[in-house]
Amino acid sequence: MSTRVAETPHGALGLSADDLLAMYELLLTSRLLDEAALRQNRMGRAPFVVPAAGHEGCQIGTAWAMRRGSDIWLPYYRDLGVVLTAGMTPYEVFLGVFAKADDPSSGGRQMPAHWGSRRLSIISGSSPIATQVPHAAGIAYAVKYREEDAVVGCWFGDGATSEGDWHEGLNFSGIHRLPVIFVCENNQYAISVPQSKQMAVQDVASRAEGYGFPGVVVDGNDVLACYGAMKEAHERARAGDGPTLIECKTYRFLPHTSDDDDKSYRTREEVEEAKGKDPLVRFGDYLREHDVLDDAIHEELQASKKREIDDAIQAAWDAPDPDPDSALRHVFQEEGS
Amino acid sequence: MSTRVAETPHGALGLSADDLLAMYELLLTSRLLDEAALRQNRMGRAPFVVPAAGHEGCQIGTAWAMRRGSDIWLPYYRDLGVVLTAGMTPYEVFLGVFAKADDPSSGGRQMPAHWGSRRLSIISGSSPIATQVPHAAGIAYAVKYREEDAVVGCWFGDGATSEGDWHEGLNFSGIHRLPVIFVCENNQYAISVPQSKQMAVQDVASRAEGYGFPGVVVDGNDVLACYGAMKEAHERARAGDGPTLIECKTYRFLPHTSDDDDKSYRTREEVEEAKGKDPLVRFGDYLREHDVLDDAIHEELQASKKREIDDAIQAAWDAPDPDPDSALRHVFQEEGS
Amino acid sequence: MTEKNVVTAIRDALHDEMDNDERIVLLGEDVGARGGVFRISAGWMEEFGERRVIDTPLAESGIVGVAIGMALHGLLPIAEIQFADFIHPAFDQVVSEAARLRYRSNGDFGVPMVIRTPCGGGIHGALYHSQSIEAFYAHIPGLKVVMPSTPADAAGLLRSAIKDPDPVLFLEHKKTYRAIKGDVPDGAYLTPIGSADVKREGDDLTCVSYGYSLHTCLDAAARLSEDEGTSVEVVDVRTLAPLDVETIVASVRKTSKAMVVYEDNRTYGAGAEIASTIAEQALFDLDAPIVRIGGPDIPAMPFAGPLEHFFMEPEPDQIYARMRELART
Amino acid sequence: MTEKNVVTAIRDALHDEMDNDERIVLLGEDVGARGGVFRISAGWMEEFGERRVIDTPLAESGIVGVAIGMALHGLLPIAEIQFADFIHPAFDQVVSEAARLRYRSNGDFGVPMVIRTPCGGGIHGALYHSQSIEAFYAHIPGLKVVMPSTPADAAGLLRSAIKDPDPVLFLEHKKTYRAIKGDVPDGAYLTPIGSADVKREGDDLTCVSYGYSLHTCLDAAARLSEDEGTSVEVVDVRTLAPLDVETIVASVRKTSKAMVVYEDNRTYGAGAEIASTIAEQALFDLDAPIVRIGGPDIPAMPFAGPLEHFFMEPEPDQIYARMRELART
Ligand SMILES: Cc1ncc(C[n+]2csc(CCOP(=O)(O)OP(=O)(O)O)c2C)c(N)n1
Ligand SMILES: Cc1ncc(C[n+]2csc(CCOP(=O)(O)OP(=O)(O)O)c2C)c(N)n1
Ligand SMILES: [Mg+2]
Ligand SMILES: [Mg+2]
Repeated sequence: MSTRVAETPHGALGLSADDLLAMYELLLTSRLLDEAALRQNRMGRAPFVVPAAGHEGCQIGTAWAMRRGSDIWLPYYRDLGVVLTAGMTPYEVFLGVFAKADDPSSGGRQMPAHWGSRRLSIISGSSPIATQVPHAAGIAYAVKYREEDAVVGCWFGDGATSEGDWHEGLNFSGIHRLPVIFVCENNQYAISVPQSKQMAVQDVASRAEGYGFPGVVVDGNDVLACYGAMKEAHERARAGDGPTLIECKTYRFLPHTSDDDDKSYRTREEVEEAKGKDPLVRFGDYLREHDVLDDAIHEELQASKKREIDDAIQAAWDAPDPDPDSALRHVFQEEGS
Repeated sequence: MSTRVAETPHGALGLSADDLLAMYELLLTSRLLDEAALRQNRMGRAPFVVPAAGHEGCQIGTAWAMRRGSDIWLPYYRDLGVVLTAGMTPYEVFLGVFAKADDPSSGGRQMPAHWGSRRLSIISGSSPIATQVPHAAGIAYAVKYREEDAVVGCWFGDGATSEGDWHEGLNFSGIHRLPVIFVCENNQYAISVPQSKQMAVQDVASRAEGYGFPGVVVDGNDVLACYGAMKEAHERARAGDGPTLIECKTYRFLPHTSDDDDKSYRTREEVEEAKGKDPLVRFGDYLREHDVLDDAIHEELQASKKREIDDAIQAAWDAPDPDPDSALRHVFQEEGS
Repeated sequence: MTEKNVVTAIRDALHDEMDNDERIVLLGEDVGARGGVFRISAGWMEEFGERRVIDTPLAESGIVGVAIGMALHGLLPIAEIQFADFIHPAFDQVVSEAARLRYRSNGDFGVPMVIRTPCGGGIHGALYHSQSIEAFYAHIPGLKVVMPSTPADAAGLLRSAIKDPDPVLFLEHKKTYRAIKGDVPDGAYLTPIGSADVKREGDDLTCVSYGYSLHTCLDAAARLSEDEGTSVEVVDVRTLAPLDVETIVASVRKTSKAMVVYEDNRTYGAGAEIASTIAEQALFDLDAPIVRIGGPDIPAMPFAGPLEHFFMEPEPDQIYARMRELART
Repeated sequence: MTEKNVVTAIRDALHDEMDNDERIVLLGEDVGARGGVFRISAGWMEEFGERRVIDTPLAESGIVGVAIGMALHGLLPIAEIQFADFIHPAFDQVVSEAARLRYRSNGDFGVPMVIRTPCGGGIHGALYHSQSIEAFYAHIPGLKVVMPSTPADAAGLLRSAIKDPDPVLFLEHKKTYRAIKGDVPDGAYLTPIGSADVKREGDDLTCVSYGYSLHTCLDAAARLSEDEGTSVEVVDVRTLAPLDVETIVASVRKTSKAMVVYEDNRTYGAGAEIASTIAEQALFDLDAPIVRIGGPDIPAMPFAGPLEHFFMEPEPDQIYARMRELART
């Protein structure tokens, strides 16, 4: 028997203590932003917000395996944690929340949380569910065609898996063994429709076999498990081994959006039980166990993040609105652009 | 060890010698009709025909497990053998081929082979591929809702499985455990597109698991195997156990339609090899082995069928064309109808 | 007579119909436990049972396709598309299947079904919760397209749609849901599909509109008669397909001036058919060119307040202004 | 100059463009080994390789959706929809995605792609191989819709469509493929998108048309000038969206009489927009009501010869007859 230092779970994944802290910072930022946006909504300053609370673990866990700069991101509206990992700032997020002219996603044209950024290779998303899935396949085809070292990440909810576009996009990706990763954030509801009325199976991942690539189920509250699955899928994609479907079992702590009331379709017990498995808390505990985090660090981090967010809100609020007749612009490419 | 008479394969399936002969008659009729229609096309009397040759085994094998009168049929354009089993006559088939006013499918409004018949509970089909799949689910839902003892049969090709509607229809059927059977006649091509460019899997049936019901693969040239799989699926449906996806491996002996030339995408060797597995010949041999058929019976059957078909062609050809301005009728339900 | 807003009128009519006819089933996203995002079917899953109030997977083509199947086998499905903007994936099932089944089967197979969907903007719905879709669907032979603008018409037309032997697309403008109130006759009266309605009589000019725009036109007409005694006749199209040409043309013949107002993108919008029909049938009755006011040709409505307002009203009080102008020419 | 038919002109232009630009990929059903059902890409899979000539699964929404992705990442996809009748499943990808991406991203993401599809009837295609789809798509802000009717325009417009930074729906009328021949200039000339073309000059009346109907109109115009010396100006719309209003209105101002002819179902068809634009902008120049001739409002064309013929020509030689009538009023 050889004597070697027992490797930590994160060590086994090649993650350093700094990595863990950076990831924790993202989870915390996402959670604080979420709460702040909801407050803005309650204050009547933001007509519409989309909570991400509960999804941070699988969003940031999977997104962390992507590479800023080279990889391409197709998040869906709930993916605050994904776009933060991609490099979007709290200020940019609130430019969207307040629908300001400088909102990087759409200049205030779309509802908040309809993410997009040329700079960050976040492909502009729409409201219609699952339409981005064939886009991800097409982009991945172009990546392969141009022989680039890039991987396409495509996120969506359990509801999206019922759409024809989802089927057609995954099928095309499998046929051409494309460098794309499909991440299903399965929070067990499409707004109010429970999984049992969306599909007759336990695991969305079980559909991957029918498209000729692997499907993986992970605990969405386990950040490292999500990262591990995504890391492996990312390696497969780069190695030319084709797509992977990763299903993260997660839960939405809050209503679907600020317009929703979830009391009619979820018992409070169910919600409370889920909150007991909070990925932020769980990841924090893991960091503490491995002496990467302690109360002092946490407090300081939290305080500085809150300051940053308050400043972002103020600055975004003060930013200019879009000019009314700019509504006519960009239907087609403009001369000289 | 108990001494019991070894049961024949068809006996085990509850099929009598008469059943076998009746099934053989259908296969033969389908093949002869196919050839006759093609001749009419060559003669310039039929602008468009859809060959079924090669598919008769899986079409009639599966259709035989359905019950005329109570069950509901959603065939696709290649399903001559299915509609013959449902009760359509050669005369009715040629009324369609010649687009006559009395064509039961559409009164000459649709292309030939776009089957439909109120009398026979064959739901009118269209050209767009896979649209009938959600219809089958909806009909099956209504069957269950009305507590009827009926089973819905839905046939389609391998190409259809790529459409979003196929996914959405199967998924809905699985969720509600509906009395519907999905039969895929996998002839390995969607016109010219080989299976390898349609899907990254060997078996369409492997997708059933993702919808929560069984998927079965059978040799489409083995009539009894097709019947057996359908019979079991039919029993499951009636017992309230939900849908089944049956994949029949088959082959199209002729071009896609009379407008197609398959030389550009299929080698003659491949076609000849497939013809060597002709389900009609194979079923005939089986009947001979079990003393259900001999040359005399075959000759007589063939001769009488040819006569019947020649008469049908003549009668259909002499039948009246649709009245030009009847084109304006039936856009909406007409008064008093 | 009871005063109701549009959404209540729809809910009550729908509820009564479901109560009276076991064949009616409701299917759509979130129509069950959630009672629909506009709460129209709140509590109905318990009342009518899960087999009649069906929470479907997130798949519009499937919803319409399944409803077609139900209609083919003795049920009267009412498919709800959560927002009109999301009906597009079902376009093929509507065009190629629902609207064609009777025709292609030479009358053998009818599809008695209703597709209900909330449309229109002005409610901060942004690009994908604000669209007008009537122009796409009114052009489909075999489909009827209805768009009420008052509570009474909504209830009467919905009942007619449910009793219609053919597929009907029932468009509900979201902004009328709560903003528009009116007296609704008691009892299960029917408002005929295919008939327009003169909502305000007048002699100086005819204004043809529908949906929420109709109310902007009625308001402008009222102010114009107060301010300048101009008398504007306002015609509510109510049914886009089949279009009630007689009522529209008769009004224009009477007033000799026509304007057509709609919220949808102007070019190739429904107003084009209405305006050109007037031009074909009443040209020599016209004392002035037909005025056509539609929304700007941009993809639906942006989210930001200033942008959305620009879409609804590019110039301040434009309908009033154009009406006034037309009356004076 | 070389004489070609429409399908050859399209094939040659497409081939040259693919030859000159590695970014162009062709995707669709049967475009590879089969070379397309109209043989336009016959042999190209070998010539350009399977990565540039892609046989797709049978899934139109996927074809358009995948093409959008390709366009977003540096390729110039040309998606072929085998028949226009089968584009409907892709309606959402066209309306909500291809046509909206630039707008919704405030100009950040463009989608340079072409969707080519054969449309129109008169070729025994029955209900699902005969449809006209231009009216649905011309109403989508953010999408350009082109429909050439001659070999020269087909080649020039296709090149412009490929070079266009935004999505273009390129409609090819099947009946023009082989029936219509004409001189095609050599070289890679461009025919501008958005400009109509006067195909025949005249003074007595203006006939506006496009696609195959244009040729029926040209033929009628020629016979009418022989028979009665009537001089008809025939305007080829060529681009449905954006519509070239100037050219159309200028012609009507000159002739004082207008007729609009199209094959699609009449009601809410593209001709409605053209006719109402004329009514708005040239009303007082008109000496007679605008004549609008469209197909009957039935679901596309039935298969049986007598029925199909009825669709194309409800009355014998109706376009000639109506032209003659209009010229005389
Ligand atoms: C095509 C389409 N249909 C319906 C909607 C309305 N809608 C918005 S979100 C949603 C539920 C999505 O659920 P899921 O994919 O599970 O994501 P989650 O919200 O649970 O994260 C629905 C039905 C839509 N946006 N697009
Ligand atoms: C929606 C749609 N797209 C394309 C077509 C054109 N088309 C007709 S048949 C066919 C291939 C169908 O292949 P498959 O489903 O395998 O049936 P098979 O002909 O092999 O029996 C295609 C692409 C169509 N009819 N409908
Ligand atoms: Mg969900
Ligand atoms: Mg096939």
